[in-house]
Amino acid sequence: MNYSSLAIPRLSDFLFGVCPRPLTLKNGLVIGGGQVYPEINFTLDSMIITAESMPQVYEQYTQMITGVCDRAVELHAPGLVVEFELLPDLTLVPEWGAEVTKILRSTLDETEAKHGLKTGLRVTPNDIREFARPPLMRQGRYVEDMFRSFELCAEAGADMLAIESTGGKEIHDEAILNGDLPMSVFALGVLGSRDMAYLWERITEISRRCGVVPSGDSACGFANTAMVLAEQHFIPRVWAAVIRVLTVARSLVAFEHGAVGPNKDCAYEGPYIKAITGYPIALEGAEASVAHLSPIGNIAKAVPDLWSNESVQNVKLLGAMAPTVSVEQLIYATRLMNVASARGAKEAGMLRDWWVESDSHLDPQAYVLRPDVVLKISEEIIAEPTPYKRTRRSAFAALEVLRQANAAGELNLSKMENRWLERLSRAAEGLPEDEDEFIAGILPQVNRKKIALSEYGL
Amino acid sequence: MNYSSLAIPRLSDFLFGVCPRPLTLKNGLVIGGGQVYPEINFTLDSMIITAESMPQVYEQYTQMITGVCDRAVELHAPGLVVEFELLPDLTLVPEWGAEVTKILRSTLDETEAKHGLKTGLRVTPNDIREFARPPLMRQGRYVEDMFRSFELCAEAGADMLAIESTGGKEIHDEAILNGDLPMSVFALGVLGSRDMAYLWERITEISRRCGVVPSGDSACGFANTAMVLAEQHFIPRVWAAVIRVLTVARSLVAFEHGAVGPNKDCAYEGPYIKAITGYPIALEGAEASVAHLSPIGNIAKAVPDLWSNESVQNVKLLGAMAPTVSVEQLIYATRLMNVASARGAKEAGMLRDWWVESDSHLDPQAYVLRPDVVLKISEEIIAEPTPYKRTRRSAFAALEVLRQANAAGELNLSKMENRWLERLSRAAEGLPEDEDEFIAGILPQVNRKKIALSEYGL
Amino acid sequence: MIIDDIKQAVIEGDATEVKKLVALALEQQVPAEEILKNGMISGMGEVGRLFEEGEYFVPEMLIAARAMQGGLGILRPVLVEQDVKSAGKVVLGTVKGDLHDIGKNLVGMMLEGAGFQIVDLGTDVSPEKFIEAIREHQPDIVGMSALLTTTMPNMDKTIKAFNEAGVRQSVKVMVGGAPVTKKYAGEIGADGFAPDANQATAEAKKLLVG
Amino acid sequence: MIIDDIKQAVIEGDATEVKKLVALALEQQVPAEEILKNGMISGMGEVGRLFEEGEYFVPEMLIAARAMQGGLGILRPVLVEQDVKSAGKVVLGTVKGDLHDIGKNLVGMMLEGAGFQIVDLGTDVSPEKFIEAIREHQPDIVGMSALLTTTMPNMDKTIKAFNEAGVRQSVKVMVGGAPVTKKYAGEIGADGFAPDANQATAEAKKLLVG
Ligand SMILES: [Zn+2]
Ligand SMILES: [Zn+2]
Ligand SMILES: [Zn+2]
Repeated sequence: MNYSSLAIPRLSDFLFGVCPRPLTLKNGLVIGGGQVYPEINFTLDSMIITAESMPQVYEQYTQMITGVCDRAVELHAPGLVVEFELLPDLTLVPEWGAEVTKILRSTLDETEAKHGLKTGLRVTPNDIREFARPPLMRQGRYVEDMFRSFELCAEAGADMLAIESTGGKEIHDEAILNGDLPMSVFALGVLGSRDMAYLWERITEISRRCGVVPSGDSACGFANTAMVLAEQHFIPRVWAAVIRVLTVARSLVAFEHGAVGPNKDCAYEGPYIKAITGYPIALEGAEASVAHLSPIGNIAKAVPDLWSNESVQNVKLLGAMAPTVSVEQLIYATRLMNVASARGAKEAGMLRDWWVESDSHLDPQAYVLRPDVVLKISEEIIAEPTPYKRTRRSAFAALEVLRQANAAGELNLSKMENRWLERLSRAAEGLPEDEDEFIAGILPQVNRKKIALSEYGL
Repeated sequence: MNYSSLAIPRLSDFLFGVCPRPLTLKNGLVIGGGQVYPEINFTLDSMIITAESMPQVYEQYTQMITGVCDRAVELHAPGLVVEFELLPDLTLVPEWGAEVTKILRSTLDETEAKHGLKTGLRVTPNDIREFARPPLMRQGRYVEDMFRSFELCAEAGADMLAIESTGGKEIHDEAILNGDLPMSVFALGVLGSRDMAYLWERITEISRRCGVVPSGDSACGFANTAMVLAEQHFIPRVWAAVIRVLTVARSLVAFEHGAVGPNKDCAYEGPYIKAITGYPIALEGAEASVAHLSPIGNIAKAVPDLWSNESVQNVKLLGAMAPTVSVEQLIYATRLMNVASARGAKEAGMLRDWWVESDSHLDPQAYVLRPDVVLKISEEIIAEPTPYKRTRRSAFAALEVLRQANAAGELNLSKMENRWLERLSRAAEGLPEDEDEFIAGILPQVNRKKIALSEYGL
Repeated sequence: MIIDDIKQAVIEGDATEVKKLVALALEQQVPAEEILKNGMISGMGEVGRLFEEGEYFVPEMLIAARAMQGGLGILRPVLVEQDVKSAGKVVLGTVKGDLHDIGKNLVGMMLEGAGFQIVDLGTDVSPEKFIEAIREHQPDIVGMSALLTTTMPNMDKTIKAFNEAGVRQSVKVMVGGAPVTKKYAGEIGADGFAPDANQATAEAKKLLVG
Repeated sequence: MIIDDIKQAVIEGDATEVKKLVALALEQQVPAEEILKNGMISGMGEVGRLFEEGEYFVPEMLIAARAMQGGLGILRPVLVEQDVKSAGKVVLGTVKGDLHDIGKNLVGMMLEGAGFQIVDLGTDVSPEKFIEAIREHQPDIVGMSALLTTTMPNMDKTIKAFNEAGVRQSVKVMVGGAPVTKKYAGEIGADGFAPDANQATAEAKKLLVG
């Protein structure tokens, strides 16, 4: 499967809660079929995970899922998706992650049976391949344990499988800090994309075998790392915005190898994925500030099908345990969306546009999430045939959009940001069209201590 | 001043961010003049307050206000109000509360000077009169210290003074648990209202003398106590809804004795106050679930002029310290409001109506916050001349509205809730029109160990 | 059976009826302990079940509890005579500096319904007052409540004071309130924790068995 | 003044120029310590100021740091000969079970710019590896980072292991990372805490003075 046209070509059809290829879970919950549902994610409060502490781990997850389900019932949520993102330790010992999956599944099933609340469970093993340094992407015990974690979690009751994979990240962190556009393109458009093809063929195969949904990936470790660094003024905002768009072709590879959505919440490249593939996406914003601050808290609400809090640890707040607080916030956020869309597509579009307008002029990272910009750039991306060429084209398109917005006064960039916009534009111009030529040119600059290129077929 | 007509008679003018009597702070920040601003409130994480720990107390407040101001600047907030709600200990030693006020003021001033962010500081001493049991409302060291706290905080840099006063609460808690409507009416319509007149004359006098704004009170200890108990299924939701409306006449007394808004965030009777007086109000909802869960997270957004998180303790979340997370959430919430209202009153009205629709059918407590219901009941309330008569009329009006909504299928009440709606209606019918007759009838049932009636002029 | 009638009268909250029936049962030589356990406490147990299932609210529970109290007034002298023990004695209080008491009152009410004897010290209770109450009333359990992050640490202080006063071993300590977590309860060495008034009774019973 | 030129070249991140000027200065008998302190470290100080004021981002800082490294390559043999000390030696690592390293890398980079010598142990560093590094490198400071709530407790474990191994007294310990708070740092007995990479340098300097 190679995408070459937009699944959602018209802005008026590019809305939250609806998509051309909605997904129906086993129990009938439809994602992207009209309503936006909350997707809640939670994690342990400070504790060490060992065989001895597993009873406490299970107890905490039981407490969290119970609190969340009770509150969702109380607030008459029309549906609820829970994401269980495995901690590294729970993936390193796949049986532990599977046991937690079972706990979550059984509480969700009980809630559905008792109160009729339709639920879904997304399980996201950790990409533990990084535990080897340099990471071994296709061999060794970490790879085996990771795939076993997918299988056991699927068998333990996951509805959907996902991952935040890290192929290429071993050199991308430095590329971010160096403001090194070609290296970022190499990490995402070459390394990451190749790894995604490898990974997602296997995840899709496991999913088919186990009867679960291969949902999607997230370039979180790339673009959200950049976003957080930009929030701390460590790197330019325009650079973080460009990196966001550079991740699109990489994340699209999952869908070209079997993923069918909903794409992961922290993947802010999601709107692009939705426009191109037509599959539903999760997204997160203001309610996810518990996990990370961001300049895109409202605009992220423009086109999601699931609305998430990213993740919150199990600490006590005055109102309730934090996961319960989070699910309440997500339910109210989705209530508003669903009321507007129940009135009609015009009303949903108005609400979408207000969210867009409220953020898009204040930060280039918000600007590249404008639905009209997403459609425009997405069209350019899929005009290219390969991940590298698409990523290269992403750089051109994102930079062009930002330059135009800046010139038109739609973005108010500082002197420093302006300087970086120029600098990145020059760097982009130097990207050769031919992938082999690009690779040959960049390889001498790659830190071989950090990466095993053979793991990427290089 | 005795209100006898609605300041906002028309539903189309009853919107967030605007009111007939906006308030301008010293530095020019206008509340209720078109924009909704975030009002952030935060409190200490677990620690004991003593003379020895005061350096840590000051350090924590410094950390919280700095985190909040930095984030507000970062997100280009058009304005920011901070509420400092004094803990009991910080009121018992008024100098401590004043010192914290100074710390907050100076960071706000610096932020305004450096970044142009317009800010306001609301300071809310604790009603420490309850430390005497039964509470002494008009005499003794607690009364003196409380008023001294108001003065010192005003001198230390507060822009606005507020309180969550508790006159009548000493018998109201039991009235809630007993489902005792006449006793609740007595606590609110007689005791609370008399205490409010006493208290607010003094707060207004102090405010005038110190050049600050006497803002408003909250029936939090009455109606929010009931709301939280209803969330736990301890008391019927219809009972909590009725108590909400019963608080209106009481809280109005503050405005009849000098308060000019913004009314307190946790005062969900605020929409009634705004409709009647035309003064601006603060309110809180989904983003305040950090402090208390509620069934009114969206509908509370219908008509506020400041939008608050109620309060959050200074704990670390993954994204940032909780106060910083809260202010980010509030800023995004107000951005949406301000974008919609910038488009026009029609658009603001649409957004308001979506929020209203999203909650109002699900809970009677939400239903009595519908702007149309608020206007209808407010009109009935001010048709009466005295707090008691208004409170009695509130009971009739609220119960009538709920019965009609239930009959029309706009509210789906359980069998138990229905039974209580009837029971409360019968109890309301028994309320005599004459206040003296009412008092004479109820006094024998009042637990004299819990209350010093002479403190209320009885 | 008169015992069943007493139970039913408690469930319905009919204090007059309960009093009348208890007096009658005593006349009929029904053992006081049986009246208490199978009549009144069993009735309150049913009330608790109705509450759990959303059929009753606290007001209904309070009415039932008052009906039970009415019956107890008649029964208590006989119980003392026969040396029948209550389910346990609990001293309750909101810790120093904290004025919130509705949560604590609810706990007291629910414990009472389950047959516990309650000594309520009120709010703003200093460690010294708790210790005094332990010495005076010799309770099985001390329950402490706090609603503020800045008064919760007084739970820790109070338990430490129990240790110093040498009374810690003689009681089980239960804690609860908005900022309190199971983890915190463990850290300060409390024996029990209840996330809400609802679960306090079960926790108290567990403590006295364990 | 050649020293000012070196400083300016560092600020501008011109590695070639820095190397050339440092060599020239040494030829001119300018003391190595002066070249280091008033030229290069002072230049990085200015870079830090520009960063604070939003005139520079990390990429610009990295370029300046690399220019400084270039000059140091020439200067270091002379410094060793003259026994000039660095600002201090810091061993850095992300604790066991945690693979996040960008924050730690930033801290290392900023410390290096301030004249510290860095030994970076990478990620997933066990207590044993930290102890080994202390014995081998004899650092002034050990900096630990954690990004997960479930790896943060390994900071506590590592400090306890330092105590057991008898190396705790020989170093100052600094901690940081998303879930870490000043309060937690205090509880586990760390000497220093930095809420972000930005503030780590000031904290490290404070530790070595204090
Ligand atoms: Zn992520
Ligand atoms: Zn309040
Ligand atoms: Zn408040």
